[in-house]
Amino acid sequence: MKKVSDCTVNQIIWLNENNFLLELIAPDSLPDIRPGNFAELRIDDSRDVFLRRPFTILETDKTNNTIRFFIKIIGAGTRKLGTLSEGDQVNMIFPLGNSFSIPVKGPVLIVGGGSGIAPFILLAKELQNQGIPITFLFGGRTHQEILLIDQYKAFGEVFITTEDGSAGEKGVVTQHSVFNKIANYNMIYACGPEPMMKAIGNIAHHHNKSCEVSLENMMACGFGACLCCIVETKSGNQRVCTEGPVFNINDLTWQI
Amino acid sequence: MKKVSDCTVNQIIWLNENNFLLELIAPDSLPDIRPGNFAELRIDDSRDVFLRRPFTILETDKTNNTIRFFIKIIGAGTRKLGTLSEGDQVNMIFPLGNSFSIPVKGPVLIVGGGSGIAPFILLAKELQNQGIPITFLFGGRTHQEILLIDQYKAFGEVFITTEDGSAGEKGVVTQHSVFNKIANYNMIYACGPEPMMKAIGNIAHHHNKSCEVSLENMMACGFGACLCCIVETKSGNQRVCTEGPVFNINDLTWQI
Amino acid sequence: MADLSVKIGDLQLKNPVMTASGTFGFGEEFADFIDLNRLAGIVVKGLTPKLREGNPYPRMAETASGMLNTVGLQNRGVDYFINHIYPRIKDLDTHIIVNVNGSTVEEYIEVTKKINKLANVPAMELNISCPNVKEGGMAFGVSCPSAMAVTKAVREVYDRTLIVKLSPNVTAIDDIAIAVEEAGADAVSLVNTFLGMAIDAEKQKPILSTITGGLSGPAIKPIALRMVWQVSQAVEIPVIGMGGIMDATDAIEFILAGASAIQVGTANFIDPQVSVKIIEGIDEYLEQHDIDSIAELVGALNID
Amino acid sequence: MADLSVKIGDLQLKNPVMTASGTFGFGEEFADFIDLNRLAGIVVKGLTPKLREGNPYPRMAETASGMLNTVGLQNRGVDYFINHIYPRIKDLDTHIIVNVNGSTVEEYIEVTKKINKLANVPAMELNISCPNVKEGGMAFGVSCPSAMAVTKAVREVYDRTLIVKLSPNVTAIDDIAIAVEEAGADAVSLVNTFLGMAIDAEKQKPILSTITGGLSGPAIKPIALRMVWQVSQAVEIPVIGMGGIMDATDAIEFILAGASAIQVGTANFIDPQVSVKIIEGIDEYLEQHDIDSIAELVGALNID
Ligand SMILES: Cc1cc2nc3c(=O)[nH]c(=O)nc-3n(C[C@H](O)[C@H](O)[C@H](O)COP(=O)(O)OP(=O)(O)OC[C@H]3O[C@@H](n4cnc5c(N)ncnc54)[C@H](O)[C@@H]3O)c2cc1C
Ligand SMILES: Cc1cc2nc3c(=O)[nH]c(=O)nc-3n(C[C@H](O)[C@H](O)[C@H](O)COP(=O)(O)OP(=O)(O)OC[C@H]3O[C@@H](n4cnc5c(N)ncnc54)[C@H](O)[C@@H]3O)c2cc1C
Ligand SMILES: Cc1cc2nc3c(=O)[nH]c(=O)nc-3n(C[C@H](O)[C@H](O)[C@H](O)COP(=O)(O)O)c2cc1C
Ligand SMILES: Cc1cc2nc3c(=O)[nH]c(=O)nc-3n(C[C@H](O)[C@H](O)[C@H](O)COP(=O)(O)O)c2cc1C
Ligand code: FES
Ligand code: FES
Repeated sequence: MKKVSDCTVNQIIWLNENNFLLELIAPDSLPDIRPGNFAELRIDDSRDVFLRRPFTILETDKTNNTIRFFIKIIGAGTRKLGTLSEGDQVNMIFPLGNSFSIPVKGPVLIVGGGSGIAPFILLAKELQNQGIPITFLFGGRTHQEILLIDQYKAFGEVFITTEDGSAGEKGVVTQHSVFNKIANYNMIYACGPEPMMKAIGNIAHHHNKSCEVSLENMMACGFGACLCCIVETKSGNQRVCTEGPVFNINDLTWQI
Repeated sequence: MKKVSDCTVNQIIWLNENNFLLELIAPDSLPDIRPGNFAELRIDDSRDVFLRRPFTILETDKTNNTIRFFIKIIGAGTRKLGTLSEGDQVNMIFPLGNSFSIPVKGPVLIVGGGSGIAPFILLAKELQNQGIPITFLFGGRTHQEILLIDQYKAFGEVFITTEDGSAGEKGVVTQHSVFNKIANYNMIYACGPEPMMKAIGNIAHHHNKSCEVSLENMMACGFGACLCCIVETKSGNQRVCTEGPVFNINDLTWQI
Repeated sequence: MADLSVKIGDLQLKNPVMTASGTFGFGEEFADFIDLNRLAGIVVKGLTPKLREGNPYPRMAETASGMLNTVGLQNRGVDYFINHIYPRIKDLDTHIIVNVNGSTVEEYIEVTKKINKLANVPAMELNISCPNVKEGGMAFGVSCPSAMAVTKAVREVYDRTLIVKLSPNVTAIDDIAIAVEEAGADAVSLVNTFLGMAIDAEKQKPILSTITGGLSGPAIKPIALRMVWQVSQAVEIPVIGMGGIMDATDAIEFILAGASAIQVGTANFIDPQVSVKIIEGIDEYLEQHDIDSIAELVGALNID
Repeated sequence: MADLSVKIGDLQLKNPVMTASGTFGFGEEFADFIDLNRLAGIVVKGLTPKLREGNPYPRMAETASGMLNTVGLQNRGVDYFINHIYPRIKDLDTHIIVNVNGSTVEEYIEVTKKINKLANVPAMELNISCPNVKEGGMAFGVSCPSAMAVTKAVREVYDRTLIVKLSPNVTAIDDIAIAVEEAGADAVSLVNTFLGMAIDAEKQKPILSTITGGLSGPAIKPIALRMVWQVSQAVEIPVIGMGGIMDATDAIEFILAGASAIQVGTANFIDPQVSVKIIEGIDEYLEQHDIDSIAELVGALNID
């Protein structure tokens, strides 16, 4: 069941000057939150932000009802979120969207590009619980864009690519040598810029691997009411906020 | 010369839960500021505040370029100003408007109603410099609305009226016994709610006393460009922000 | 508790607050957030004779105190509604009102006839600002003769409360209102969205896939309020007001301007509980102002 | 530094940024804040044949991302302008453009003839959305025949660059633009304000003395931008765009949509230095995007 809650900021942890973790405390016990779910945060009293902003739920802690988000500053709304301080109120609608499916057996490959790293901590926890081995591959332009690696290392092997070669293999994610062993993996998950997801989708498709991607999109409501956030699927236009954000590439009409 | 300056909040001093003093530091030396002048403050990043807000300049300190305002919270803009903290930036256009005239000789009576007390500290300083004796009369609904009295006591005798009798004489300002000795005064200044100013104007008119009032008004610009802030005068509509905010009652078309 | 009930044609509303078409899905999307039975009515997403995929993505752009949308009437068609959605929502204790669309008069009639048979749909809202219609791309809602023609045709096949939803993109919305009143409308609702546009200066491209889209939200409130005022002076039938209503104060303003009821649109996206908060806020306002019935407030603006 | 110059009729502008009538006084109000000579032009407050006191107070209401005004063309009349104001501003190194108003065609002609003689007023802006005119209270700017008639009449007595300022309160602003183009306008400027209204729910009264007023500011930008786009597709003459421009990015959007130049209005109230900042911002944009001349950007919106 979806909720609208007035949450309290517990802390903001800056990862670098453009990225931070926002930790909120919900006023009552957390509902069931699945890997891939997101929340819509209301950014109050900001002249340039009219609608809510969607963010993937990075982590939850049921013992103290906290929820964490990984946030990258890209405009007025995310900038304003970064100015919050402990004790400030943030109104949140959550949990929203569908979630990743968990395969019967592994191993799985998780690929994150740029700031497309948020959905995978909850997913990794779930996969770990099911005893499924995970390989991570994260790509960015430079090593400064490679974040949360230490957290991910707790769940499996982590490969890195950077376009400038400042960390891991030089290049883009799809060029990474892990794809030489693609046959090993039973399933691929991807999140990041659309061209990257399409490229991963392409590889998965040609190797006949099941592949789920988490899409971003301009959302007005986030809970299925406005029909603004559609993506073309083989069964017609679907709402990314409700039928997604996670889609199996076989259901999309991507030319891959 | 008018300026647009990015000022820094030096401090906020709360007088009670609805009224505070805002002290700003200007980035460079203060221009000449006259009693009655006001400033237009920009209230940034607030969804409900589109235009600037006008506030009378309460006090200035040329040695450290500070300017103080007395602010009463009445809506979104003033509320937001009250949430500023030391070091925050506030953009200010100043000094704006005309100023009170200084009579050749006193004594003078200064009448302030409700929050109409801001223009009189600069005026009192100037009058004191000219050796002109001042009597103050401040009215409010209760003693909680009688503010800044200690500061005013430094410049002359201070009378008080409250509607509930919780301080000074019970009643409204125009009923105060000081008006029995109205013949003693050479000039009257008034600021406060319009009906109060009209009542004072009436008394002044019937006793043939010169009387200046400082008008409030809905302003879009504050510096003469929009023609939104007019008041009817005997020589046609005039801009309160430019030909005012101080008017001699003889120039207004008030039915007194 | 004051009397909040109002009447629109034969339609008895328990309070003046409905939700606007296209901003509230079929109500179900809000069931987790509010008790839908508190609402006077739910105007469901616009229906057409057949399934429509709507316009391509991107469909949304945020603007100063507002948003542009170009959903393009995506819906599964009236039959799907009747067979799959209506059964799920028909027993709610609120009025289900269907927003009817078509690209030709015939299409409007087709949907209307089907809706006319649904026991628990006591009213329809005829949407005459759909951009893809016969008359040379000119919408039905922007000329008096075409607005009149479609209203008349629909009136003939519809037995219940007929609300006609007006487009604000016109020189004289009062003339259009008079035309649809003459054609038999029981009420008018206004405003639909304003045609607007957003550009990405960096990419030098329009933000919306269709270049232009419909503007809604508080940005349009002053114009919507003026139009409600203007129309309520011009017609005898009840006026349903909307356009940028975010809280009870906004709703009261529309009612004072002449609206017998209001619809909440874009605000539902920002606060899915806002419609119920508005009902509560109106009730408080009436109590604070010692007004027994909301009906006393309709058009009560004091202009001296 | 890129080439910022543009041409409007015979009018050579050093950059595309002018200030909008009624929001910049006669320029002098801004002399303390900016170097007026940086501006391409100043459109002065609307003039009428005789002194007008304008509308009663209150004349202003703040709205979401905008404001309503009902100044009502307060001005001292064209003769006062010519004798007292013009001499003070005529030697500025910027174009002084007079915004001409009247309640009848004769009045427009009267003002125009007087302005036509001023050596340093190279252009006029014919304001055809004044609310008090002959045709039964209907403004000149909301019907093609009347817009055409007044433009033609003024064209006959005016030798220089004639800009006609269009009202957005119409069904088809492109049709009006075509009509004034045919009548001899050298350029059109748009938009003027949208008719709107604000209500004080507590007092149950309109906020403005005249009940309705004109809406300006960022709230209207999406609609203004759409109209500039629409008009620039419809006419050959240059389009001057305005409506909610707050910064250089907004200005670029209007230029991409088809405006050869822009005017800054309400933004001047919030930041009296904004017009110069916009000029600087446009220059930066051109540099960052490696564009040699602003002319390349006019109407360059990429719609695939
Ligand atoms: C389901 C979902 C989950 C998300 N999860 C995260 C997350 O965990 N962490 C995170 O940092 N971000 C996440 N995002 C993206 C995030 O919502 C946007 O970065 C945020 O809304 C930007 O707000 P802003 O006001 O800062 O920027 P704005 O000023 O609104 O936008 C700046 C620029 O970015 C573009 N833009 C904004 N939002 C989007 C979008 N959603 N898709 C494409 N372009 C956009 C705008 O058009 C504009 O050009 C997610 C988005 C979705 C839809
Ligand atoms: C020349 C001048 C000097 C002023 N000096 C001071 C001062 O020293 N200290 C101080 O506290 N206030 C002063 N004011 C008033 C102050 O500008 C307003 O209180 C402020 O703008 C309110 O902003 P807000 O956003 O808090 O309220 P809003 O939300 O804008 O307004 C709340 C309510 O008050 C009404 N209102 C707002 N401003 C005015 C106004 N100026 N006249 C009449 N009604 C208004 C609104 O219509 C609304 O109903 C002065 C005003 C002027 C014109
Ligand atoms: C995303 C979206 C979709 C809409 N779809 C419809 C629709 O299908 N039929 C209709 O008559 N109006 C539709 N509208 C218009 C609204 O019902 C309403 O008239 C308009 O948004 C103004 O009200 P608001 O400012 O409160 O949103 C839609 C509006 C939005 C924002
Ligand atoms: C206070 C005020 C006064 C105005 N007076 C005039 C006028 O005299 N003549 C005119 O053509 N337009 C007038 N306008 C309209 C503006 O020139 C401009 O067209 C409109 O405000 C839209 O631009 P903006 O949103 O940038 O303000 C006035 C606008 C405002 C806000
Ligand atoms: S964002 Fe509204 S339906 Fe998805
Ligand atoms: S507030 Fe603009 S002229 Fe006075």
